[in-house]
Amino acid sequence: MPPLLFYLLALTTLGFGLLVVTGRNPVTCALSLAASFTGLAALFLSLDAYFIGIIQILVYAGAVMVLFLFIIMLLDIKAEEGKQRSLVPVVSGILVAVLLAAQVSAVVSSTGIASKNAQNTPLALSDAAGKLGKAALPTITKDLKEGTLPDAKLIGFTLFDRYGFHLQVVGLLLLVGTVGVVVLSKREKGGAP
Amino acid sequence: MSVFTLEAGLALLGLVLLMIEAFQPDVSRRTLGLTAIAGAALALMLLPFCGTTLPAFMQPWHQLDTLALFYKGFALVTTLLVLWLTLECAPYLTRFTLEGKLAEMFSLPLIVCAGMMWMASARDLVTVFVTLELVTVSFYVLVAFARKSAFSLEAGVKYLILGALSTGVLVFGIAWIYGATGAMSFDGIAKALANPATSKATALFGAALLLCGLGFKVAAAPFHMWVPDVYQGAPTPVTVFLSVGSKAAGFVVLTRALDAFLVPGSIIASEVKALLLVTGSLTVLLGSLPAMFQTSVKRLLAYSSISHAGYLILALACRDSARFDLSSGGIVAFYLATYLPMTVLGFFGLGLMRVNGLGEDLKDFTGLAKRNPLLALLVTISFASLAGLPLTAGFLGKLFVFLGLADHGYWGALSCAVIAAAAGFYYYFKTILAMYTTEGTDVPALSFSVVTKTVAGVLALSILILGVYPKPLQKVLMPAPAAVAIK
Amino acid sequence: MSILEIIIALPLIAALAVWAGAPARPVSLGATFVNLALVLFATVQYAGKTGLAFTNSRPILENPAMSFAVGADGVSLILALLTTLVMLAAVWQIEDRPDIFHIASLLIGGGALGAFLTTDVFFIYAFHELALIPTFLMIALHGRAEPAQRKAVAWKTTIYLGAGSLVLLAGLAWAVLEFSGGAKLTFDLEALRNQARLTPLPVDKQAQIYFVLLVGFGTLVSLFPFHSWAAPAYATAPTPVAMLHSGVLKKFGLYGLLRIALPLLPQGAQVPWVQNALLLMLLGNILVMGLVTIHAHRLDDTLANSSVMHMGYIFLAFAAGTDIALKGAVLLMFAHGVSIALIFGLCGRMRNQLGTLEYSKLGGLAAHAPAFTVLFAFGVFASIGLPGLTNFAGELMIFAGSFAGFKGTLTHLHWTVILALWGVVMSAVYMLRAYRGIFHGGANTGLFMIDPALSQRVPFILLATTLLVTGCCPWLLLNLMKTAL
Amino acid sequence: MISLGHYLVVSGMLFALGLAGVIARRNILIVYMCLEMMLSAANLALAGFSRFHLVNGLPDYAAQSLVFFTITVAAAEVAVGLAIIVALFRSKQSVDAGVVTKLQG
Amino acid sequence: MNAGILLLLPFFSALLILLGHRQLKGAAVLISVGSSVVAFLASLAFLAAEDNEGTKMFLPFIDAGGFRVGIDIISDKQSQGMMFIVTFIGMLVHVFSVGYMKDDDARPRFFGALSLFMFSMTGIVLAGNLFMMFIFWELVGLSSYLLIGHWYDKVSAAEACKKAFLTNRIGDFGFMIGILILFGLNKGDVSFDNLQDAFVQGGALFDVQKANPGLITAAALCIFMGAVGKSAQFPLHVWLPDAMEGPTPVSALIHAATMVAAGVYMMVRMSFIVTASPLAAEIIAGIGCVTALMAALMATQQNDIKRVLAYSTLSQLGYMVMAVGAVAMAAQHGNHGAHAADPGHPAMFHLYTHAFFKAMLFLGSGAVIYACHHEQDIWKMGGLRKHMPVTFWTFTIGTAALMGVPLLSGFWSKEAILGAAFDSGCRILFVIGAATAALTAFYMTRLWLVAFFGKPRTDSAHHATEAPMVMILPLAILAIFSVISGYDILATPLQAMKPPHVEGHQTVFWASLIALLGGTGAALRLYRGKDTDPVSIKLFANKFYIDEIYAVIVRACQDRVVWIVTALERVFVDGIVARLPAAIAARIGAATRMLQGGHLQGYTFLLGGGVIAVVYLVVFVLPRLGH
Repeated sequence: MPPLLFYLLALTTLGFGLLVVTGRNPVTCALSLAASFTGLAALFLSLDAYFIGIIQILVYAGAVMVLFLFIIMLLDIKAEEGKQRSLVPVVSGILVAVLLAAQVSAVVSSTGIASKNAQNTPLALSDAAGKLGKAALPTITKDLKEGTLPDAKLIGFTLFDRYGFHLQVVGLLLLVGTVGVVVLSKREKGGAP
Repeated sequence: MSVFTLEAGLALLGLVLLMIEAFQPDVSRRTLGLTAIAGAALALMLLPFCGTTLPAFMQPWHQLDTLALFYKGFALVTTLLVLWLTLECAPYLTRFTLEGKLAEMFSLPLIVCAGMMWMASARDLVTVFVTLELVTVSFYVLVAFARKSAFSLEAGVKYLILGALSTGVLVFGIAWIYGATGAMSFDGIAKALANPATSKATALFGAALLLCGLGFKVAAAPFHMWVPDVYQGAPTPVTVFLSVGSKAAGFVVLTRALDAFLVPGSIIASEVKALLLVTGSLTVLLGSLPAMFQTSVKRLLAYSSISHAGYLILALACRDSARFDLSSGGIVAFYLATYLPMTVLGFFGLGLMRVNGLGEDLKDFTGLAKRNPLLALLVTISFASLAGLPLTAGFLGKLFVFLGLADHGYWGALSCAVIAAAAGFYYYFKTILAMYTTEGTDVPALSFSVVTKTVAGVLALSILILGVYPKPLQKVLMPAPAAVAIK
Repeated sequence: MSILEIIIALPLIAALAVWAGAPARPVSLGATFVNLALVLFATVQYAGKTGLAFTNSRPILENPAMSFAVGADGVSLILALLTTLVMLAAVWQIEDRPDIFHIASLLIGGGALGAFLTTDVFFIYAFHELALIPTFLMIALHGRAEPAQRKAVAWKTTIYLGAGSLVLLAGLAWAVLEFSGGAKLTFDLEALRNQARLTPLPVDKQAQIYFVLLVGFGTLVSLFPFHSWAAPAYATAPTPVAMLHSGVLKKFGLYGLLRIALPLLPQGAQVPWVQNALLLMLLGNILVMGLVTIHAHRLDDTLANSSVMHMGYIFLAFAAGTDIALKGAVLLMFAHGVSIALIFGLCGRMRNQLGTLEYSKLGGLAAHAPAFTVLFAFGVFASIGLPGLTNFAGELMIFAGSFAGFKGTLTHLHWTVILALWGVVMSAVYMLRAYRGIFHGGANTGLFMIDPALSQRVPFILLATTLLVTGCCPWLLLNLMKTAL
Repeated sequence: MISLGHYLVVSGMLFALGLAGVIARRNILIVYMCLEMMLSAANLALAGFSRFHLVNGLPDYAAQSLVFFTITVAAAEVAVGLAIIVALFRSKQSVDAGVVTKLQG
Repeated sequence: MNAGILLLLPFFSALLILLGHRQLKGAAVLISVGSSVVAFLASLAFLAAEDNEGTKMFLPFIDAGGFRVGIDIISDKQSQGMMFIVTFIGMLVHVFSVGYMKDDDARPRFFGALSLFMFSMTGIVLAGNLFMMFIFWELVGLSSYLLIGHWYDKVSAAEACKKAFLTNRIGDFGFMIGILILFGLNKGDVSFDNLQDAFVQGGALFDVQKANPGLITAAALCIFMGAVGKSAQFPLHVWLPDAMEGPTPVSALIHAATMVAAGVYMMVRMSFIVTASPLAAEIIAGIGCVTALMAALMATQQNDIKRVLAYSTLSQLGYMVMAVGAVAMAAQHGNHGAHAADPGHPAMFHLYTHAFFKAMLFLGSGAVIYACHHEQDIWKMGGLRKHMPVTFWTFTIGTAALMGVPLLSGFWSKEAILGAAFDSGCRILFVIGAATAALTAFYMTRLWLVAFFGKPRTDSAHHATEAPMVMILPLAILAIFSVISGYDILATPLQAMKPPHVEGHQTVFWASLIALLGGTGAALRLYRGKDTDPVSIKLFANKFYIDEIYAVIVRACQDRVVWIVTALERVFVDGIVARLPAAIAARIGAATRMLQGGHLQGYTFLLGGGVIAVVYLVVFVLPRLGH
């Protein structure tokens, strides 16, 4: 991947992220977040994680952000006007963020793992095809032999092969979430809001 | 029958109850509650008869060792008690819930229980994350359940924001641990950490973040600040569930994670241990010292819960004692087993007072001994045990922690623990004293049902029996090593 | 089933029975009386024996090895005798008070008995703590002061004792860790002592552990400067609690030093810095508290402070460490227990009748209450160490024991003994001042009291007789301690 | 060349940015958005590590599965969270952090 | 056996009476007097026991860990003789008291205390070791406390008994230290026999004496401190005059004949240690000398009949103590070969004669007081000679004996003491001794003249009648003994008492005669026919202001120190040990509560900050610390 593109995407992600943090209007924030997530999705793609990238756009930039916007509209939440931003939280937020970023950078720079780059670690698709062949997954093996990364297939295989149980749990979790939404936000019959 | 079936069955029962609530609104809450209780009780009874073998497909992410089985039983007992307390507190709680309904308060705990039982068996970080989130998200709902109460809602908001923040930290930590070790399973992590070639800084960074995330769940300082607010605001049965069930689950995960981090030859062992000591010392102090000035007993119990978490963390730091073979995981389990009845009993008292129209403040406790001598005695036993008075269960747990710390020569941490215990005497006894004070109170009698009496009585008795005859529990927790040690 | 188990269980069962609604006075009196008889029986059985007797052990935990192990030797029996005696007197003198007075007395006594008669460090510690709760509650709820004040006193007491107990616990844990031979920890005192005999620790370490234990146990015994709780506590505590705590429970700390600290750390106690520290502290007890006692304006203050002061003499025995002194310490523990219980009991009765204990308001009471005066005199003269009452024999043995190794140069220990002897003079000063002020002189204050009925004199007569008999024949008790301590 | 380190730094900065927002913002809704940002940042780190930790020559799909679960769970969390925020708004007519300060001390 | 009766009879009699006096009532008197008579008979038998049995353990007291204290009985000439005096005078006092106390409601209590006193005194006499002596030493203190405070509702009596006990306690403080030093040095053995043996060549204490003479001096002086307290020597003499608040028989018994003599008896028993230490001997002699002179001076200006006698007692005790010192000094100079602890010590001899005539004088004064309706001021008496002839004559004999009129017992013993002082090599002792003798003659003549001669000065004196028989009889008996006790008739059975060399120096004889004549003459001249005191010396009348000085010392030192120490204890100990940690905990607790401000943003900041802190600690700090 060309470095320029990476920097562009990173800038998109972080720039819109900054806008989320600083924007006064919630709608601005939500839209910026969507944009930031889109940039992030592109970064995922650059990491050969196509499926995740798509999910990121679908679920986050799509569903979740729409949900946010929806709520903002529903509740008619205004910008934080009238209220002065107090300095202390802002300063402390910046301080914490800077320190954390510095720490991450320090750790990254101190370790050898981080210096791996995409060129040095190419995907050995044919090797993988050989290994996976035993698992009798004809379409995946075929794709791999052809030099294309069947990302969705592979992740689906992993999910359903190894993480079937976890999927069930997440399903349960979503159900609980649903129930929670009903319990917590349903209007009472005949009552005030 | 496999334990897994049991857990799935519990979750299923939870779903069924949800369905019943949704489609058969005229089923009484008592029926629902009793069904849930019956289900949990059945599961508890069946637990000892479940085999400990696992099907092959589960083995990569599931394990059934003594610790896991113990925690499963622990979760079931907690759930049972929580359900009963919910039923008992129903008249009060329904005033604050949606349309006076309570069904989800019976079904969600079953699902949470299943989640905690799975968590106890978790063998890799993915399982940990998924089950932990199942439990946490359910708790978001449960904490804010009494949504018409401003307190409950506020607690819900705080728990939500801080919980989500901690989830973020946890995932970030998982990412870095994974990055450092290339593994998601605890075994793999342990193996990689034992390898000197693994990048130490990365591993430390990941471990630190992971421990921060888990520290939030178990209320370790400095990630404990949500506890008093949330415990105080949440409906009392939920508070019990949080302080006993959720915390225990957090500790079982922490134990597993530390098993990996502190594997023999681990490159990060000493740092992690030091972190545990520092955190543990800080936690006991930050739990105990502010508690001294509390006037709300519920909030006081929340602080006490923080303090107890601190002892547990210190226990986790005392690993690999040469002579004291209740190894730290065992000490933690033992401590939690003793912590369960005393905390639950204390909250039982609070819940019963609420139902009887009293508040949760110290002044509401005044003259309790006259209102209901039995309840006063039971709460006394609970608080005495929480304070760590000898001949109650609470003392032994603390004693083991002290012994472990002394055995390792962690004098600084030991002195913090001792100071915290001393402060503990003050705030627990303050409440006990209030109960027996009679000045200036008109004392309407206070009554509660026979079953609750029995349940509370059993809890109190178990506190006392565990306090003087802990051998059976020790045998349960440490069957093999103990046998070796006895010769 | 050992007889000791019955002795320990009986008061606790009786307390439970009273709580459950059994008639308080008959049950508690019956239980304490039977208990006294049982202890006497055990003592007679023990006479002539040495070592632990009536042993029985029920394991409760395998590692660390803990067991409900009972066993008694002369020292424990003497203290058990003291406990049951004081308990009987304390329970007997309760009149027209709520049941909780009986329950508390039984619990405190039962706890003390448990502490004295078990041989497992865990239970020794645990039983003592058990006895502290009722003490705390009784001071806070039924103390003889305004609610706010008595609560403050109860808190002070509890925090001191609690903190002391925790220091003690740390010390005990340390000792257990150091002295558990082999691969597993044990709380069994005999096992620990054997290990200490076989492989003693380096002297430095012994000294450190001993010092921790000394501070821990010392706080429980109101060792200077950890004594501030004692005086207000005794002045405020309801009569039976004051009797039992000052008479019996306080002796636990000394008992612990004798039974746990000294046998495990025999050299640690004799290390100069430890010994000098102890000497300084006990001089604080004797001289500073002696002067403070002289300053007191109320009888309960005098008695409470004097009780603190007298502990100094017992600590002197520990500083000296000789067999004679230690046996004297046991004797003095017994004597002090009986005499202070007697005097607190009488003091409580006086307060009930007169409503005040201010010296400025009292005088000439002897005129109408001769029997009371005589009983009080027993207490007064016992506490100033008059021969013929037990305290003297104990003090004499402690002083003699401290001088037993005198080689012609006066060491710190010997100077301390000399100063401690001056303390004997001071105790005569404040005690006789009090006695003179209260009982002698003209009854010009308008307050006068009458003798209690004979039935209410019995507990005090019992205690006074004990003082006299064991004072004239201290060998009765000393013969129970044949082996060197 | 773009190395793993670049991704990690971007993820770290995004995480830090999110944290800054969580701390600095008073609007709970925006705070919640920032939390989502933090989760995503973690996801980026996971994906990055997954890409550079090859199993059989392929990215490690175990880690990518976790990313998948994270996104799913986040969705559920958002649902519940927004429900709670809605409930809060209904009761206080505000989503400002300043309205939840009753529990303290 | 006899000794057993001697010891136990009064014990049980005391116990019986003290604990049951309300039930016993009049029978108590009978029991007490009976026991005293039996004790006297037993003491005669004890005296007759020719075989010198040495020391035997009679009852066990303490036997633990190699520490033995027994209730021993020492049976030698000294104890036998002393026993005789104690029981004899005790018996007479008992009999006298029957009359004197017959109107007192608390009579049983009084007799109980008397019996207790007899028990304690017997114990001191029979004590075979220092610990046992200390035990009874203290018990004597108790019984004197009870007896002096018999009329406890009188404030002065209540104060006096307290003062007596406390002053004795101070003496006992030193006594105990002395005992402990000897106990330690002599390897745990403090029986008199063994201690004495330890001082001869090769004994344990002999070596110490050579190596560390200061220690022996210290021990001797500490032991002597006990005697200072009990025998009311300067500076602890203040209790004795006040003790006159007790009933007069008590004064006779304990403040003349027995209790105060205990100190002298003990010093004589322990004189080997005084002999072993020259410095101690000089100090002891000096103290005795000062006491004798000072007390005599004070006595010259007292108006209370009992107080005059009390000061004369002090003075005579000073003589005895001086004798102890002087004899030891003489022995050190080798003037006499006799070992100091042998029978026939001048101090013992004076103790013995003094016991009779002083008891008699006190009982006589008791009879006078009784007759004058408890009037004690001699200036309010007068002319009693005619009203109370028997009392007058016996009193006269006693006075003469005390003044040392030749041929009476006091003359012999006083001469023996002056002889010892002469031999001691220290002239001052002798001079002061003689001066004191003159003063004695002076104040006794004054007393005798003012009380018995002239006209009755008040009504009560005017109506005085002779005391009843039960009181007179003891007087008469004692008067006889006051005469004969100096002669061999009585002294032979009591070999212990009379020094072999009693007829000594010319100088001494003349000196004492001149002193007698000078003192008597001056008194006769001054006081004959006077109704008021012609001499007024404030210093003497106010006892050299010693009581006042003590009061100041007590106020300034003790009370102020008490106040300061109490304040310091409150502020520092309570403050630092109790309040400071509490305050710190409160501060920290309050501070930590601030963390829980309830603000969501604050919490998130803490959480984020916590993460950063943990990461910083774990990743950047700990690895560098070498963890």
